[in-house]
Amino acid sequence: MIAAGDSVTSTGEAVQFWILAVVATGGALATVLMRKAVHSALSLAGTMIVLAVFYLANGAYFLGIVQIVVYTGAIMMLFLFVVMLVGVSAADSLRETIRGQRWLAALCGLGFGILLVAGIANASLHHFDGLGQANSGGNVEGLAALVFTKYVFAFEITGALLITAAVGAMVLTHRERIRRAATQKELSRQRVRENAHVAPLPAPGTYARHNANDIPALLPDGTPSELSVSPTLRARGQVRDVSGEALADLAALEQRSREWLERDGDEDRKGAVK
Amino acid sequence: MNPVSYLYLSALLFTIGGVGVLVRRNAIVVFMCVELMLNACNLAFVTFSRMHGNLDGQIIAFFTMVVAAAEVVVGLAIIVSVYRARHSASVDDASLLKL
Amino acid sequence: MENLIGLLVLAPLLGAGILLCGGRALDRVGHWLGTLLAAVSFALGAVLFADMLGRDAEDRALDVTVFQWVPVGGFRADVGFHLDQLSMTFVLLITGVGTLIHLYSVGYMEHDERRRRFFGYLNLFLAAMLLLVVADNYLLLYVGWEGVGLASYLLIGFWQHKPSAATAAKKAFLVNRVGDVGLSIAIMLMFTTFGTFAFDPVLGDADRAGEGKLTAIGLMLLLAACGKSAQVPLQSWLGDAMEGPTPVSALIHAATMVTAGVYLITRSGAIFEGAPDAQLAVVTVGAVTLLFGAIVGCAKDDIKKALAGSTMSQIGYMVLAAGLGPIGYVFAIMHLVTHGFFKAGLFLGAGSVMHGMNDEVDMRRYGGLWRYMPVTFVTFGLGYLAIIGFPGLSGFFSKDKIIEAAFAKGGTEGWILGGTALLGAAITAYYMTRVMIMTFFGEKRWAPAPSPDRPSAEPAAEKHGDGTHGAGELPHPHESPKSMTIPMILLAVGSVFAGGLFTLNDTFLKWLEPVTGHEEGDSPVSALTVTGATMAVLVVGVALAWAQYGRKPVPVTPPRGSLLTRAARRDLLQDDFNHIVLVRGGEQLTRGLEAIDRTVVDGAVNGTAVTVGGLSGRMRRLQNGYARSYAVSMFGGAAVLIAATLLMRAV
Amino acid sequence: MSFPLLTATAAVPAAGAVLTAAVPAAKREAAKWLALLFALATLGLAAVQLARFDPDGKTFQLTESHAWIADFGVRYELGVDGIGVVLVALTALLVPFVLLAGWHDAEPLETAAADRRWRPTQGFFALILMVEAMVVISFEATDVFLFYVFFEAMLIPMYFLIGGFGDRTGEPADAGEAAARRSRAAVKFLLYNLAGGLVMLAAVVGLYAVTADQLGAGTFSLQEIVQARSSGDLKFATVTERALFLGFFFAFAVKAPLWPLHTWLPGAMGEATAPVAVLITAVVDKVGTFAMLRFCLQLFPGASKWATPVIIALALVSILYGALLAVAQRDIKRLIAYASISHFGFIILGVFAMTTQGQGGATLYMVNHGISTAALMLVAGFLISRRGSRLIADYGGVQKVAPVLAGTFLIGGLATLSLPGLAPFVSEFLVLVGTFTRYPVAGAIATVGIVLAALYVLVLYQRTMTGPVKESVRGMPDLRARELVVVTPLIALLLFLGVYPKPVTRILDPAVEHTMSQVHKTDPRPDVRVSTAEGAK
Repeated sequence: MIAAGDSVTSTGEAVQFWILAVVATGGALATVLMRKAVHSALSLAGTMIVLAVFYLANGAYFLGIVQIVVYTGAIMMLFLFVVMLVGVSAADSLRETIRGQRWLAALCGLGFGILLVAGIANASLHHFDGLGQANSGGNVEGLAALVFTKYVFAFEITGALLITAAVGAMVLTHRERIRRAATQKELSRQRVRENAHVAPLPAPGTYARHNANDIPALLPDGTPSELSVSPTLRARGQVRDVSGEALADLAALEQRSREWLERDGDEDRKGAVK
Repeated sequence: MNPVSYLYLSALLFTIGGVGVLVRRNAIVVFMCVELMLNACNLAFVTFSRMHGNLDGQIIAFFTMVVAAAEVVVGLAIIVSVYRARHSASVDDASLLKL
Repeated sequence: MENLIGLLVLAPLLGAGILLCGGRALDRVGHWLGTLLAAVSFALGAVLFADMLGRDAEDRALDVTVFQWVPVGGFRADVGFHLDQLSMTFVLLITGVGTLIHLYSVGYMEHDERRRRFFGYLNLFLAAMLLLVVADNYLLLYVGWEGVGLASYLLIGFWQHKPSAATAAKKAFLVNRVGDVGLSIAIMLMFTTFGTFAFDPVLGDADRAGEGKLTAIGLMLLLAACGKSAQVPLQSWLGDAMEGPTPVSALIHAATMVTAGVYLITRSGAIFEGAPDAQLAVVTVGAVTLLFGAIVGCAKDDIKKALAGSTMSQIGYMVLAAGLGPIGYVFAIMHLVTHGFFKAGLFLGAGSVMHGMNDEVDMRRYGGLWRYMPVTFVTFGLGYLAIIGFPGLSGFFSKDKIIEAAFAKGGTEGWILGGTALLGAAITAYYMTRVMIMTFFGEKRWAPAPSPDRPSAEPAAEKHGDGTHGAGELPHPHESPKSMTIPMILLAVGSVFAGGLFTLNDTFLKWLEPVTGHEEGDSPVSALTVTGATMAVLVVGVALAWAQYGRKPVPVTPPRGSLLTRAARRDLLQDDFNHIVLVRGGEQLTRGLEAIDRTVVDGAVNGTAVTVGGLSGRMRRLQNGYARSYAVSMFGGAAVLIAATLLMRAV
Repeated sequence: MSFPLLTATAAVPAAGAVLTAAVPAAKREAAKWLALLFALATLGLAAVQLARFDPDGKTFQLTESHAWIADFGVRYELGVDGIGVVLVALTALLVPFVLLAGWHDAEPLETAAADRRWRPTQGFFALILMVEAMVVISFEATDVFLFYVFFEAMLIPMYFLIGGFGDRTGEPADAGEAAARRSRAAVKFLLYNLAGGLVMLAAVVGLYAVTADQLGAGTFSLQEIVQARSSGDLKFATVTERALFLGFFFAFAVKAPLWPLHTWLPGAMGEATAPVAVLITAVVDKVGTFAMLRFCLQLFPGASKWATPVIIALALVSILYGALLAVAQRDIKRLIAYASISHFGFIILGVFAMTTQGQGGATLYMVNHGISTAALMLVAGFLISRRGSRLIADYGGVQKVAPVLAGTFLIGGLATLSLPGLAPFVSEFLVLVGTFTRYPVAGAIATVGIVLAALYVLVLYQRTMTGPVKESVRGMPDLRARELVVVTPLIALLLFLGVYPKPVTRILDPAVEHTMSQVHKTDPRPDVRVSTAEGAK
């Protein structure tokens, strides 16, 4: 599969490259262009898998596997978790708010790309050695030999970095409880003292057709009660408003019954006239 | 086909990632685009490794992955805590970088 | 003997130091201490004089260097004294008249609460004036020169609570400073020309310098003399200086300080002799001032200002004489000395009159005082006769000689100068007679004492011994106390006999000749003719004044008078000229500069600041706070960097 | 190694500053005495410097030299010549008086008394000592870079002194506005001087580049550069030399200040308290004129000669312009500030007259101006503190109620107008003579300045001290003991140096002659060699 000292790869690899390169580019574009973060994440995962294949094709077997297992499997899943945490359904508005940002970004991207391409094209890279010799003792063994000798310091420092990152993540996401949590008794006393919501908060909507936590209860005048749903859901914009739905249902019911009782309706009218 | 094509692909992905960083407002997506850029670099390293016939490029790519993992962990933690405080994951909402 | 010269200066300086720094403890004895130290100085002067007389005429000069004052590179100024006959004359005049006036002031300033300070200032003046005349180089002379200016400033403005006095003091100092500019430039010119400014080398080698340089130095010295001696065009301060207490007017503004200019010109004779143009300028200034002062003196109703005009005119005579060169130096100094006697006497007399008349200075409110103040009348009368040149009295000899010398200048110039001097003599006779008649003769025109709200001209005597008369009462003229009359009598003696004594055997001429040199001019008219002419104009002047003021009553309110009279009352419009050109112009200039400083100079600076501020305000909008916006800049910057790298590689 | 006297002279006030700043808020009085003690110790060290300095010895004495930033040839090099040692002494002499005069200038406000951390008094005294330390080291530095660092660094404490402490002017309603004006003045002072400093920095770097280029190793050492230049190892291209000269001169002209770079001074002196104003004009600004002599002339003699006509013209403008504007001022402190501009014109005139008399006079002038302005300004400060107004129109007849104050004010004024017998006369006359021998017209024009000086001083005195006693000054107390302690020695010094300046000129003279020889200038010879050969006798 790998020819040492060649300047051209095998046809198989070429075919594979051209097909997968399109997929990878598509995935990358989708990552940027998809409105929902979930979709972006999935597209990115696709691109990464393609890249893993390319690593394998380039003789980086270890990296290819790591790419799939660690990157696509772990890191991208982490992304997905966070996306879920933050709200999977919230879609970005793609309207640009900073004037000229998009134009400038496109211009810079285009210029940057052209420069990179020009740079690569200018470099005399027609010949490649191949990894046959380097991988002769096995790719993993080769890497290991380097990592534990030449790059051992970097390796150690990377270990320290990882630990620091783990601790950092914990510190950042951890919320210190500064005061003892108030007991139920204390909370109820406080409510009485403040004379606010002495009675329990209204329960979320329990209707004939809906009884879910994300549906606010309706006040007597038909408007939804904000207090009846969790503030978290409210903040995420995941509260479903059924107030209009109920009225619409009612209207539909009346409509249908009117249709069904059309005559009665007329009679009623006649009666009224009478 | 010449392996240089990998480099062109890498350049393309990098640029797309860069533009993505610039145009997206959702911090998570921005992070994904950063990851994309890092991966593009890795592709280039791996390709160079093959061109030069030694494994140093792969080592670098390996380290890049580790660092990227660390970065993602911390970055996402930051996003989560920012989200908690501001109920938003938009990078534009934190526009305090001015007088 | 040489060391005594230093003591001569130090004695009054010590007095000034003690009196000015000492506290109120000295209030009771301060005035006597001041007088004593002045007398000590006079005694030292007398000792030195006696010593000098004991030596040969050629060997009389004393030189002593006390210490190096300013040694910088080739510039060496020493504190050194040079006492020769010329200096000696001044020393005796200054200390003698000075002591008498100290004595007079003891009585005159009796009721002033700041008498101690007054004597301190007087002592300071004496020290500075003595330093001026005994200095052996021009820079030290300059120190004395400005020192007397300071003392004069302090004494004119002694009654500082009167705004007019403070203004007059300031004006005197400023006008003098203009003159001082002349003196300092002259010193600089001497330094560039001779490399030194000590009298000996400069005057000794004056003939070796070019005429142009000498003319320049001479003109600058003349400017200095004009300032100090109140000569046209820097004469305007002298009239206002009469705001000071009368003893000050007598000592500083009549007898001594104002004659410093004459001393300077006489001392620098060698320079002027090498510069005929400068000499011409000197005689011109002298002649013009002589008439100018005389005319002003005719018009003033304020007795002190009339005397001030007279002083100006008499110094004009001296300057004229000094400008004539060796034929005039001796007579300039001689007139200076006799003038010192009689003018000091006249001023003291005027002070005595004011003392008795509720500090009234307007002669139109005097009249008939001879009966009430006999001593004042006699001494003032003798001074009057001396100044108009009554035969036999001091003024007669000295003035006559000057007029002779003016004719002796020769040529048209001589005729013009002589004529002017004669005319001046006539006017002198006229205005002095006018003063005499208006003050002592005629009917009483006394007016009630000024009300307290009108600031009194001479607040010194506000509280009289008997304390009987207050505001609104008619004055009770009375003779002044002994401490005031004794100096007047002594000065009167001087004004009667000094001239005769000097002329007898040409004593004075022989005394001064080794220093100033002397030569007889070839006068186109004989001495006798000149004397005759002088007598004639004297009689004419006196007669005119008698006709105008003696034969008919003097109106209490001054008549409007002719154009010339009105101009003369305003000092021949010099003050108006100064006011319009210098004061107004200066105000406009400073105000304009102030505006320029604010708007243009500072404006440029502030404008730069505003521009930068505005620009950065615009630039600030780029910093919108959006991280993505910054990221674009970074991305673009990276692209530019890559482009630059590639470009460098390509090149 | 011998005792580092020069370092000690700068280190003592610096240490004093730190210690004073650390005194707890409640111990205000202790802080004052501590600061005074350190200032007096500095004065003692300066006196030792003077005593150990040999006027006929080497140019730079008491030298110290240590490597500092070896990579750039920057050395910690100290040394004093006659001019430096005298100015160090002047600084050390004036600071105790400044401290004493400002004894009550920085008390905490009554309203802030509750806040125990607020320590303005300690700050005020510490900042003054800090300025002293920096000025002293500027006078001692013989390394251009070292000089530059402290030349700039002294702006920082000065900025806080100007901006942070102002006159107590009665009305609390105006306090806010006054603080705003003060802050503006301080910012202006800082920006002006920083701008000058930046230009100088460019020139300093340029100097390094030239020396590195020509000598192999770059150096900032004044002595090395001067030596290399005289031995011919170092030759500036004409354009380079002129550019570098202008860079240095610009900074010094701002500091000095020379017209038209003067506009920061009236604001700064007007808004600052009188002791700080004295610090500005009598001490800090002297660094500018001193540096012209030491650096501009010695490093770039050719360019100095080239620029002389323009600088002399500017100095003349400064003299007349400053004096005329002083006449027009309504504010006592601004008047004195403009008078100072006029005097700095004289100093710069003397420096660039390139004659022994001119430069000797200019250096002496620096000393005398320091003392005379201190006397005048401090008395003016006492006056202002009594009435709470800086406006001349608010005073009148003070002479009657406070004769000693008026008397000392008059003496200060007379010194300012260069009355003979007082110290400034000697120096002013030397400057005039020195200028006149080379540039007669300039000398004559400058002489007009002495008339204008008389005008502004006497107008000021007349309006404030004489005339009828104004209601507002009635009952004004005369000078107190502390104030007399400040004023009396200054006046005594003015009198002494006026009568016998030789002790100072003796030290200054060789240094001036050295400078002259660096510029290759000799005095013009008189037209007539007098028969009695040399000297006045």
